[in-house]
Amino acid sequence: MRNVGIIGVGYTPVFVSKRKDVNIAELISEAVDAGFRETNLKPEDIDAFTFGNMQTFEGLNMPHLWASDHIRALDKPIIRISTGGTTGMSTLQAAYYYVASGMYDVVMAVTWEKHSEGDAQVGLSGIIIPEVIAMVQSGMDLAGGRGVGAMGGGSTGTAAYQAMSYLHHSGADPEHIDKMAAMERSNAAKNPYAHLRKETTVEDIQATPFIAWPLRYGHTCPTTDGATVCIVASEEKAAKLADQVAWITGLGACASDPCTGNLIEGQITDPAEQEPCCIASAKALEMAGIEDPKKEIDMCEMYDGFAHQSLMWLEKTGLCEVGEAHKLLDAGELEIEGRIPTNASGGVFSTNAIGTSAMNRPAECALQIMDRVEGGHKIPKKIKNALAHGWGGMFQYVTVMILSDTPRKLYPDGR
Amino acid sequence: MSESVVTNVVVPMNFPYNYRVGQYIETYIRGLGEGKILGIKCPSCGKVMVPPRKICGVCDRVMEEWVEVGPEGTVENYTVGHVRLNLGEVERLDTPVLLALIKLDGADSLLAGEVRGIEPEKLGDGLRVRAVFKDPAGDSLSDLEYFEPEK
Amino acid sequence: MERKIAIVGQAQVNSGDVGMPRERLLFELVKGLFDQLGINRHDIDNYLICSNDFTTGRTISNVFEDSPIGAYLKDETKAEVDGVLATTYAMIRIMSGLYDTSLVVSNCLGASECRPYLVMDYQLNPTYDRQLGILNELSTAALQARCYMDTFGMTEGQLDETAARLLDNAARNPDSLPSNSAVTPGDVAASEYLYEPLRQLHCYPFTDGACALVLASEEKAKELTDTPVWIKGVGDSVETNYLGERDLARSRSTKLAGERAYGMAGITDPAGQIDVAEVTAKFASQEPIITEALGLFPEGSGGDVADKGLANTDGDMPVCPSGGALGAYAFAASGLVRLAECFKQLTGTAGDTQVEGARTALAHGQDGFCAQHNAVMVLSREEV
Amino acid sequence: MAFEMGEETRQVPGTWDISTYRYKIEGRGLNLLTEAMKEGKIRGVRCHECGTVYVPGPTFCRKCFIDIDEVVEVKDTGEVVSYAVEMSNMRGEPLDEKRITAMIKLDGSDTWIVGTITDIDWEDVEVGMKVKSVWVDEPAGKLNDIDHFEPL
Repeated sequence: MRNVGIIGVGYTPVFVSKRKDVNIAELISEAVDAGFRETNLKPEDIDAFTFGNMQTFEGLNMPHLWASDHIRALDKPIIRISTGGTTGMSTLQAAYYYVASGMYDVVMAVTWEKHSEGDAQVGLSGIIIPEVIAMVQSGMDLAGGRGVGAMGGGSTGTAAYQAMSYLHHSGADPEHIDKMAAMERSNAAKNPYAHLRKETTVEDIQATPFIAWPLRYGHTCPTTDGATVCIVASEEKAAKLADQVAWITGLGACASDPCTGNLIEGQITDPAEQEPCCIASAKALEMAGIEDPKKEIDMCEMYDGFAHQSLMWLEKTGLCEVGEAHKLLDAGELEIEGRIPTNASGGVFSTNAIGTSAMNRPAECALQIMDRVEGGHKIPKKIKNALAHGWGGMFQYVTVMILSDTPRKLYPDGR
Repeated sequence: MSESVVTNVVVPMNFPYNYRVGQYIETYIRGLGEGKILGIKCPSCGKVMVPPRKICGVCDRVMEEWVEVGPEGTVENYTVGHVRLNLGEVERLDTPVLLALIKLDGADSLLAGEVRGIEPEKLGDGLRVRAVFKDPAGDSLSDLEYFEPEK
Repeated sequence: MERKIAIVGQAQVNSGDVGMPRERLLFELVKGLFDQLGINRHDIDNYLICSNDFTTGRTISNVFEDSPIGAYLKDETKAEVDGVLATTYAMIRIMSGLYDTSLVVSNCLGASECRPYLVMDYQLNPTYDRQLGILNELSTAALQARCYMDTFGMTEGQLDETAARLLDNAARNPDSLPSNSAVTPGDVAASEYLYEPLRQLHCYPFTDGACALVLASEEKAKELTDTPVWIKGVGDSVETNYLGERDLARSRSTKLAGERAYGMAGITDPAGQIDVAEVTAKFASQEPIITEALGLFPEGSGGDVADKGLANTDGDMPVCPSGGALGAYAFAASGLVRLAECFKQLTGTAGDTQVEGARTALAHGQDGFCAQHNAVMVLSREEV
Repeated sequence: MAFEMGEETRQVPGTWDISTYRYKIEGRGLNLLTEAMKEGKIRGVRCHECGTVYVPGPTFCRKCFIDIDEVVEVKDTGEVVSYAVEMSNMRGEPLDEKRITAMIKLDGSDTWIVGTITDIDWEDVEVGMKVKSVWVDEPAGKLNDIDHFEPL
């Protein structure tokens, strides 16, 4: 096995709700161009591509085939990865394996979403519509939502259940969700690549109506048009191609059963339990040789479609004890200047082009490690180790990546 | 062995999308409205491509030079369709439809188009055809309605 | 390759209507494979699903596929590509040294649940080709067939012979769709034209299919089976999406994919060194284009190969003794089936479709219109 | 930022027509449940190896990866695993009446179902609270034969 590092990140010039000027392939090409600019590489330097998005959000099957010219993948190997919300990091993990295996030396991971061409709510409901219809055939009462026949959760679905369960088990208050939301939106205001860029107060968040207690409108993420690429390279190549490399020192992925409640087959998983997160994180941390994540991880980027989630992920990834995340928030430790800056970028909560969402997490960590952050969300302290997290599916997939400023020490057996 | 019970479900829905065509197809469609077929020329290999797009993937160059091509061209490949696909289902046609890949004069790529006004057995490689535009123009891709044999 | 990787087991189902929900189909398939290898789900440390949201008809199609394949609380990911390429990715994950075993699973209910031609329509460039509605799965294949036949002088009769050979092979393969064993070139010629020169029997049949493979590192492979099939070389390549800029009579991306795989496997004389090839030709007309790009036959020899029976199971260069995609074709699963068929050939378990003495095999898979993206894997019984 | 978006370009339509699919859904667990509900009972399936009780019952155990078919009855009382209070509809308009829905783990089962809770002020609902099912007068084998849940 070989060490692998991120040597460059490319974003579309902006992440906004509607890019009316370009089509999908053109949008993706902007991030690819930025990746080439950042690394001074040319297409011939790239050995292979990995590519990911949520295809039903744009109604496009295998869009890498349409985009192959625009991303400069002609005559190259390319693989399409798609795992729901975790797609971005799964795509980057594929690039990691391609290089770690010794198969290729330099790989570009390409992710994107152009939400404005479809309807994310519709796309997401496309996961379980057949099951819902089967439930209706068995007497589920969609309109009235009575008894066991209730879909439940309101329009934020299972997220509201997750938030409530999290609050109960952690001892946090609903106001902590408001506070987290305000902090992340304010972080985003400093990040030129964030979508919702507005200095936001707790009062601003609290002025938004509840959708389903305990979640408000101000707790939900936007839908965004944008694309991101990450270029990874083997240790030998990376040293020549970048001054500072963001080394991928640990990674993990884990799946659980889908949180669909009473649909078709009973579900074991409580949406706030997130055992996959604990498993994936423990694996990644162990691989990275990190013994005390509370001390050794200097920053994190969590996948937070809803504002309560970063607090929950901090506990599930082992960056703090259960019940401690909201105390860290109160103490200011999660802020950009704090001990464990959490979503300095503003998170998925402020920028959500879904295919990129789980890749922007490690990308943001990499930019901080490489000292290439544009904007005021630059973390003032030296980042040695960072944790990036991705989440998706029906609340069931988690990916975790550890990025470091020095390469990983291989195990004695060479792994 | 556990027995499965199959519940058959049909979901009477379709999900709508709206695709932005981008500047290249936008310009192409506007050209069709004026009875012009516009190709795009790669600054590196010099090839003129129709339909146009932003990037020549072979040369890694952004293409910006517009070139009017056609409206005459030569059939380079063709097929006679005895069916059509309607939402993926095969429907037989009473009258065959003639499709061709056409090299428009001045272009280096082939453009797919329907050919009308000729017997199926006379359609063949090398046939000279000419684009027929919709009149009045409808401001869409189908303004280039079909091709017919050159008179 | 730094680490030797082998395929240690396969299971597949191909049916005109499998008659059970996808979840149950996957469970029975994978459970059966585990039982055959004497392992349980905890022996697999890396799960790879190869399926497609548009064949499954739902967003994030793997959401309901994890538990049925045993991936509950396991490392699972999804590649939405052809099965040969997905298997390549599974192999790469083991090569990284982080895993020892990998399960690759694919399914597509193309006969009973989705409409394969419509699924292909969703692949069209939505800003142009999909708006015009001229190009589709059948018309593009017909243009490709015409281009090859015109360029190299292959006749429709020779195309019928190619299809008949494949359908005849399929009839001997119990893992293929039940088909008419007495298919003759005349029967093919009597089937209706769709888009000329393609007739109904030149085209892949709609199939409910699923396939699973277990891959393992060298040490694990030897624990799990006495007959591991070693992966010697892999390669894939994509070409332009713009059909009007491609030479449809030849497959540039297959050629490049083959060269990569041959380079890794040390193959210098494909036709001489490969004993059997399982290629994904969705239409009979694609077989010569793909096999020629792979160097198994000289360029333009499709007519000759058909006339002389060179690709027959007992011919010089057996191609698709299983019947190939004309015997059963379930999108992504089909690439895995090609690998599974190679596995059967190399382990001497191919029954009536067995190529005598096969030691080295080639599997090929494709995605896109006119095979825009191709993947190749070279397999061998020889460890070194 | 320096970046200026280019000129707006036109939109063209597309569709993903899911009415073209003939979905096959596993109906065993639901049928078992709705048949039981005709008798005012709730039944699921138990894994004979790990003992996990699923309601509705699948055909295999996802933990043990084996076929399971041992039908078991569970109680119609349970515990609130989590809950939410719906306050606005899909369009963001406030609801006239707030609705409490909850994930409920029925006593004797290891999985949760979704149901509505009434007869309690929404601010008094708690995770871990005990609830009981309230059935319709004449159960007909439909999922809404249980009309709602009430605090026990």
